[in-house]
Amino acid sequence: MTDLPLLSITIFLPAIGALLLLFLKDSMEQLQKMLALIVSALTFIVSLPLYFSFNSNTAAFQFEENYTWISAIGANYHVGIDGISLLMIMLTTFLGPLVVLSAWNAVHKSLKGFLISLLVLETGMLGVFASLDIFLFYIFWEAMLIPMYFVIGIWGGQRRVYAAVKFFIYTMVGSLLMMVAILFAYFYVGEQTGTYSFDYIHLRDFLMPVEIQKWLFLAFGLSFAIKVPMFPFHTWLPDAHVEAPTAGSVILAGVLLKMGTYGFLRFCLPMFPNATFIFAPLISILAVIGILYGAWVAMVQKDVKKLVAYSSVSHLGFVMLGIFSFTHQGMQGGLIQMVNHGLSTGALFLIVGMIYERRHTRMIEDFGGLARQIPIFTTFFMIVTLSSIGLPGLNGFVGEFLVLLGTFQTNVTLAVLATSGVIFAAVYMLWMFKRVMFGPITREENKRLTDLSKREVAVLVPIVVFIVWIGVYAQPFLGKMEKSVDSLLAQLKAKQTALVQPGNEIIGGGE
Amino acid sequence: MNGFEFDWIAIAPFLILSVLGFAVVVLGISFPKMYRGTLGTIVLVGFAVAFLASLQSWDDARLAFGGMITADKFSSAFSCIFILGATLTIGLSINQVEEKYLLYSDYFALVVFATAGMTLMASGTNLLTLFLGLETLSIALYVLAGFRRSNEFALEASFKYFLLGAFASGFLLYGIALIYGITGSTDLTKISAYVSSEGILGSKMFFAGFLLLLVGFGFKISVFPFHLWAPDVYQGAPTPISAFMATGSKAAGFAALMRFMIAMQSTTQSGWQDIIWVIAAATMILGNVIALRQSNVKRMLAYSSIAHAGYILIGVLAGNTIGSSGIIFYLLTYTFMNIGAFGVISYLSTAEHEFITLSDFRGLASSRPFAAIAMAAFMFSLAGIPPLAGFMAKFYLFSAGVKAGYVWLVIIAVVTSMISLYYYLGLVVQMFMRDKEADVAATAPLQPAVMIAISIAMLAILILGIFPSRWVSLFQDLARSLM
Amino acid sequence: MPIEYYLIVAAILFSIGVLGVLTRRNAIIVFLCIELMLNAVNLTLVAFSNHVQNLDGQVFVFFVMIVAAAEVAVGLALIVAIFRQKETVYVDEINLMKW
Amino acid sequence: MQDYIWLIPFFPLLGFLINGLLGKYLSEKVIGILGSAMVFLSFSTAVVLFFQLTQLDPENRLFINTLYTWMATGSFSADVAFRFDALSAVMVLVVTGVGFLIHVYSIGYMHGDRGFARFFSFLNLFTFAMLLLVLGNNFLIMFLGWEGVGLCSYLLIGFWYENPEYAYAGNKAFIVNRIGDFGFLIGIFMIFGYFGSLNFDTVLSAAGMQPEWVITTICLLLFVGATGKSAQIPLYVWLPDAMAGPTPVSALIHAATMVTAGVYMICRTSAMYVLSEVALSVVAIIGLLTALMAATIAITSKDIKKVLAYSTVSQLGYMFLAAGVGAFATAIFHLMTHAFFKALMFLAAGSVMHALSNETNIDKMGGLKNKIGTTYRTFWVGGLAISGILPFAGFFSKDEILWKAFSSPFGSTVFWAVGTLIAGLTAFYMWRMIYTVFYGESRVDKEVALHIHESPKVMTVPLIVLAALSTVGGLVNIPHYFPMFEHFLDPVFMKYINPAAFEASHGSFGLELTFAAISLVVAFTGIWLAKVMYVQRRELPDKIASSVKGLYTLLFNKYYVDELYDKIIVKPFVKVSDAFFYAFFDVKIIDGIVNGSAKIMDSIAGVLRRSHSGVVQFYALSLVVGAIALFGYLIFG
Repeated sequence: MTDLPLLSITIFLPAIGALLLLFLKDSMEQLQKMLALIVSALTFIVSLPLYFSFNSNTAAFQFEENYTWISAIGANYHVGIDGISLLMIMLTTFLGPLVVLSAWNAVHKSLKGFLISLLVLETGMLGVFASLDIFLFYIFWEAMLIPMYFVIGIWGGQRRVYAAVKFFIYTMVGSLLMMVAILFAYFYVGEQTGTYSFDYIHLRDFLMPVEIQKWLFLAFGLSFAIKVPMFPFHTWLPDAHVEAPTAGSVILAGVLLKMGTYGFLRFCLPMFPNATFIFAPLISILAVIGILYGAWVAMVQKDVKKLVAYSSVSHLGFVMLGIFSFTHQGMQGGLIQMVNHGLSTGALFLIVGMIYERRHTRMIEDFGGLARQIPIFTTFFMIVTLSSIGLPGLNGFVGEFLVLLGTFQTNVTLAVLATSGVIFAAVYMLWMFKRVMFGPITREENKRLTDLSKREVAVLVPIVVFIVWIGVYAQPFLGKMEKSVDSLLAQLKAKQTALVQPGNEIIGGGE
Repeated sequence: MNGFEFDWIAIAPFLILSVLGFAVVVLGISFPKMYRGTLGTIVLVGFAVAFLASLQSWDDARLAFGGMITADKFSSAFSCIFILGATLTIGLSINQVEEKYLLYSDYFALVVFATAGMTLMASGTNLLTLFLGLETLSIALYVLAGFRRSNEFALEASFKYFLLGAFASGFLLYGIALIYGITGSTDLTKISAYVSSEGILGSKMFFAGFLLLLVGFGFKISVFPFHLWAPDVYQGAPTPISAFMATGSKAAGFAALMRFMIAMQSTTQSGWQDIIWVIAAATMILGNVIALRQSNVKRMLAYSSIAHAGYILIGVLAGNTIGSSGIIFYLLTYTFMNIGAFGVISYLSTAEHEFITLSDFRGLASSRPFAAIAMAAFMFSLAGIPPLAGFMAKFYLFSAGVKAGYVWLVIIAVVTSMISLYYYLGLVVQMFMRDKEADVAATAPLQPAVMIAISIAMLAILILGIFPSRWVSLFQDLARSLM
Repeated sequence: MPIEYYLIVAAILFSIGVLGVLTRRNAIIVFLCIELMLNAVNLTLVAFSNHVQNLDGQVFVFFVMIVAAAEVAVGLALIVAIFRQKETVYVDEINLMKW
Repeated sequence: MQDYIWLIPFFPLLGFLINGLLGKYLSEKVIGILGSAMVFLSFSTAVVLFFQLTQLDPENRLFINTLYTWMATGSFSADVAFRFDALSAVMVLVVTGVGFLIHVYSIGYMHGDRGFARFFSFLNLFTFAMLLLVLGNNFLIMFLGWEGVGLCSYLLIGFWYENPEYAYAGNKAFIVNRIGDFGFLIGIFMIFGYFGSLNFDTVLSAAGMQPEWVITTICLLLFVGATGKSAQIPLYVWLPDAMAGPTPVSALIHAATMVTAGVYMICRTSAMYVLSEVALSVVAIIGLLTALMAATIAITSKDIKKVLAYSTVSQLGYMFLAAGVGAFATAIFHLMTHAFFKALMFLAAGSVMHALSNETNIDKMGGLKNKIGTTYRTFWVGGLAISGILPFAGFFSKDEILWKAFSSPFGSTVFWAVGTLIAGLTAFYMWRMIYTVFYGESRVDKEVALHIHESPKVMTVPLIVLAALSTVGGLVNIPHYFPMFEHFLDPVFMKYINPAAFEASHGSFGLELTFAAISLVVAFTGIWLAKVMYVQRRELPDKIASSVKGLYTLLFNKYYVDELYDKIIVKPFVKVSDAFFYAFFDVKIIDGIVNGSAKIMDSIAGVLRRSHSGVVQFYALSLVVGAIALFGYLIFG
């Protein structure tokens, strides 16, 4: 393995790109776009070795880097990836250049600021997925809000300010409580072990009493649940999605939401295993409600973007359900579903964005019969739609199937209810598709639509490739995460039994 | 204290600043046409010397006036913060003074005297020196607040500040008198010894004195229910002075409070914690909630500054190493971000039009991007969003609260921080997400000195936010030396 | 005489001062009431000084007086400036800034 | 050789990719030939494999071709693996054989359509998916194909998407199928839950070891899937609407292949079904009811394709009846013969429509017998075959079903009686249509009449081939004398079960012959009645209709099932989602709380800010009150 700090390079490359952008004049728009594209593409390329030289046979963290940062409080710059974060990182770097490309002609004011926001956002997201120090994680977690806030608030639609502020405050509600919880865990573990450190592994390997776990789980969980977003904390999402510019929606759906589910996997489960088991039924029920509720509400939306936004609620419900099934299938399914949702919903937003750029409307009733006018667009839209409704052979199915399979092993009722979500997904997506694409063209404007440009095709093709790839051959992706999930489940089991033994209230774990 | 110890270095910062102040007055009178830049430079050089002088006592504590003044790590750190704040204030003022007020030499001199008062407060270990520092500071600020003599608002601000300040001084003095009556001394060391043996509740009269002192300090740091003056005064005072009051003066108040509280603490932990708890909670809530409805940015910042005082009280309450070092780190950070925020207002204001309403800020991002970005950075920092220093400071301070077991208070702090987001973001919204209205008054031309001050503040909140390690360690050393 | 007598007188004076500040409209009278409070404190200090048998209290009184003098200078100047501007010294009429 | 099974589905996939991606650059000719050739290649591969299979002992007739692991986590693993045994062989041959003919036919039928390339790529994709379905070696691959064919069905029903009704029909098909798939999926979960695997062999061989309720539940869940795909009660409603698609699609997907997937699935998992009498009875009864219901609806329908569609539903009901009484080989046999004659009839109907400018109303036809002779003759063959006239294919398969319905240990006299009645109805409605379309006066619109013409060779040749198959296809399985088909399939069905259970419990050869005779008589009666009513005394139908007006209206409106579903399920569901979940709960409650808390904060701020009254004495008062409060604490605290 190479000695280069590959992970850090991947994380900070976009930020460096953003810094470079600062020095370009406002008028050099073409150059700015090229630079942003190159930087994000480069980030993807740099991240490829992470994937290819990732060792799938171990659950240990790889590409670790650990430097002292704030010694006084025991916070380190500690990054590393395992099977759980690997795919998230790859998804982020993969979507990076596509997002830049998608914004090529869509941004009409202060392009530079927009590109800088995108790149900084990318650094923030990568940092979240790579951090192995909770303090560092928290910094990235929150820091990433700022660029997203600007992306929505400056380059968004009509009600962008409302959406941006709602997004920001909603998310902060959770994360500030998480901050208190982090502090509490830090001091508690510090007192018990004598080592005050924010290091993830240090905190994870210490088993706290159940009572404390419960509170901390709730604080962490709320923050993650809002980000996911789980029913009933989801109402920021439709607003944010609808108002955000295309690139923003793609990142939001593609990566940002995953940070919530990732948080559960990375922190809530291993750090508070007993609380996890206590709250699992509640969360599973909420997840199922989310699946169905999201689908039902999506069905009656008049705005395509809003529809897709609610569909995210539904899809992320599957992820949560899978994670909290505590089975291999459920967890791996949930993880792969995270990737899938990133790809297919990301693509859906791209597609909606493309049509919006042409027609400046997203209302379903303004369309109809587009299929005849723009066949290439239709093809992509169709594939992505099918992926979104979980058609076997495309990626969505693999995730949903495994999640449901896993859930079924632990809770039949919930699994059955969740499975019915598969029906509703078809209902709302296909109904929307029919109203937008099929039938006769009713509006004059729609007769002048132009089909996708080469650039737009170039944005969509890579996504479609992965949609099909994961759909027909998911094993390479599942294989990467298998060991990590194994070890997570083993930890959960071990910790659960450790506390159950009487007279053994607090057990410090060895590293 | 045995004998009459006297170390010149201990009072060097105070002496240097006092001499500087007189020098500025004399220079102003002697050379009425002296270029204000030159005078500003002289002041800044003086500050630099005072800064270095106050660093001298970092490594070992020095006494002066028989222990009435102690120069130690604590006073050294605080003096540095004061001088930094004052330096930035001067930076903000250079152009302002030129345009608006002819008496710049008096203005500078008053700032210098106020700073001198602050250093005295930080190094005073006798209630007498604390009182003197406080009054030196206050009287200078009364005048500075009303420096725009032709402006009704400024006069009103000055008047209110003066009246209430004097009123509060009365309470403070009465408290000092009662404590003196019980302990027979105004020396903090002796008072501390009394508290150690008798306990703070040992005598009701002593406790009454303690409470009256709290009233006095509470007024200075503007916490509930002694906070009502702050918004009016900040609104009316010249913007740089508002910044100076919100940072330097508040920091000085906390310095004195900390000295005092540490003396009170060497006993059983009972009696005053509940009071501070309630005051802190109410201050955070009131400050943040009322700020929601402000359309005047200066006034909004005033409420925000009240709320921040509430946060800092968590550190006082925690009373542990992290708490003390947290307060100092917080005050340092707060000095930068708050002066920065006021600085942006100052940067944009002209003699005719003070740039203070929310609608003034509409669409600023396109017309004055530097100002808008700086203001946004300060707002995010005040709101406590990483990676800016405001977050680090808050995190550190809250951690002290959690460590000391005040989890619920920290949760209140966190919830009110959430509320505060709304108004901090509100300003960002105006600047970045709204388009400029047609008939908005023009902004001021570029003011290099102000710009430099703002840039320094921005840089500082970035560095303190991303690489706080060194500072946190330093302040922890400091706090350990206090305990 | 027992020290309590002095203290009670001082407390009464202080309270009168406080009440005066709270109730009088004329800024000058309000200001004088503050002076009354300070002098009540001075009385207390002197009494205590005698009681605890050291001079710290009496020294303190001198400083209080100096500070009070400085405040008088600033305060009266302010009141004059305000009177020039608004032609009133009634404190309840000086309320441009609120809420 | 078994390593090449993957070629069978691969060829159509290739065709799909080429036509789909490059279609717009290719000429119709190339597209058509390419599309058909790919299916033919599959067919050839299948034939080769078939003969190789027959070389083996009957017990060992199984090729498995594992390509790679699709997904594996924990103890779960699913391979992309194909299975070529007797059952798959029959299915593959039917799918590719009939499919090939329909592809060829489509070259003519779709000529000039702007979506020509799209059409062929979809047809190829369908063939690919169908082949996955029948070749899959585990439930998951089967499900992959299962949903894949559903997708193609959706795409092809809505092929002329500019007509909103067609697009709607496509949606309906997909969604109704999804409801079925819901059952199927849960069935799969349950299978994995109890068997720990989804491989056919692993699951079926262990079926006997599970408690009966598990088996019954699994079977019923799978059957829910089957009712969707194979258009059985209560999920049959999509199939008649599916006739919106181009006629070759109806022939291939909605008659010959896809809709039979349910039957195939039950046969594939027969080892489980035979363990559950409940499940079998449900299958049989649903099949029978569906057959009856669809047949009665078909009597009144006026749309040539809808008649055929209901006929398909009805015939599928037969197959389920067969499967439900444990006569799996018979079900597959009927599946095959049905594929021949129903594909034939659809294509012939397509040819009629082709001649009449896409007219589908049989009231606007008539007297076409001589104008489109080839079409007529082939249609005629199909009519006889479906009516079960000796020696056409339908006779053997249908008769076998009726006999098994009676004689099987799971059968009963009622099954037989109703089945025979349906046979009569089938003959009647089918010949009603044939007589109305081809005989009597021409009722064709004048303009249309000018253009009546026989279809080109590329369409008629497939018709002739299919007609031939419909004629002789039944001969592969003549009970007692030449039961080759059954013998070929039985090893598959008997592999994991005790054959003794399937010994006919009652009945004799003599009885069987009697039953055959009865059904022949019934069929002829049906045809005769049709002739009387629609050729000789054309006023009779109207009279009868008005004499039983209520019944007629009920039948004509298809028992109002669509309306019922719309009223009690679809509409309320949308309404509740919109008015309650979205407009009320999401907007009013959740967002109400979110925005409300902001508003409340704001009003609290509005109140609290009043404390800053501006009067300095008030501030002083607050200070004093604060001090007093502190003293209060001192005194009382």
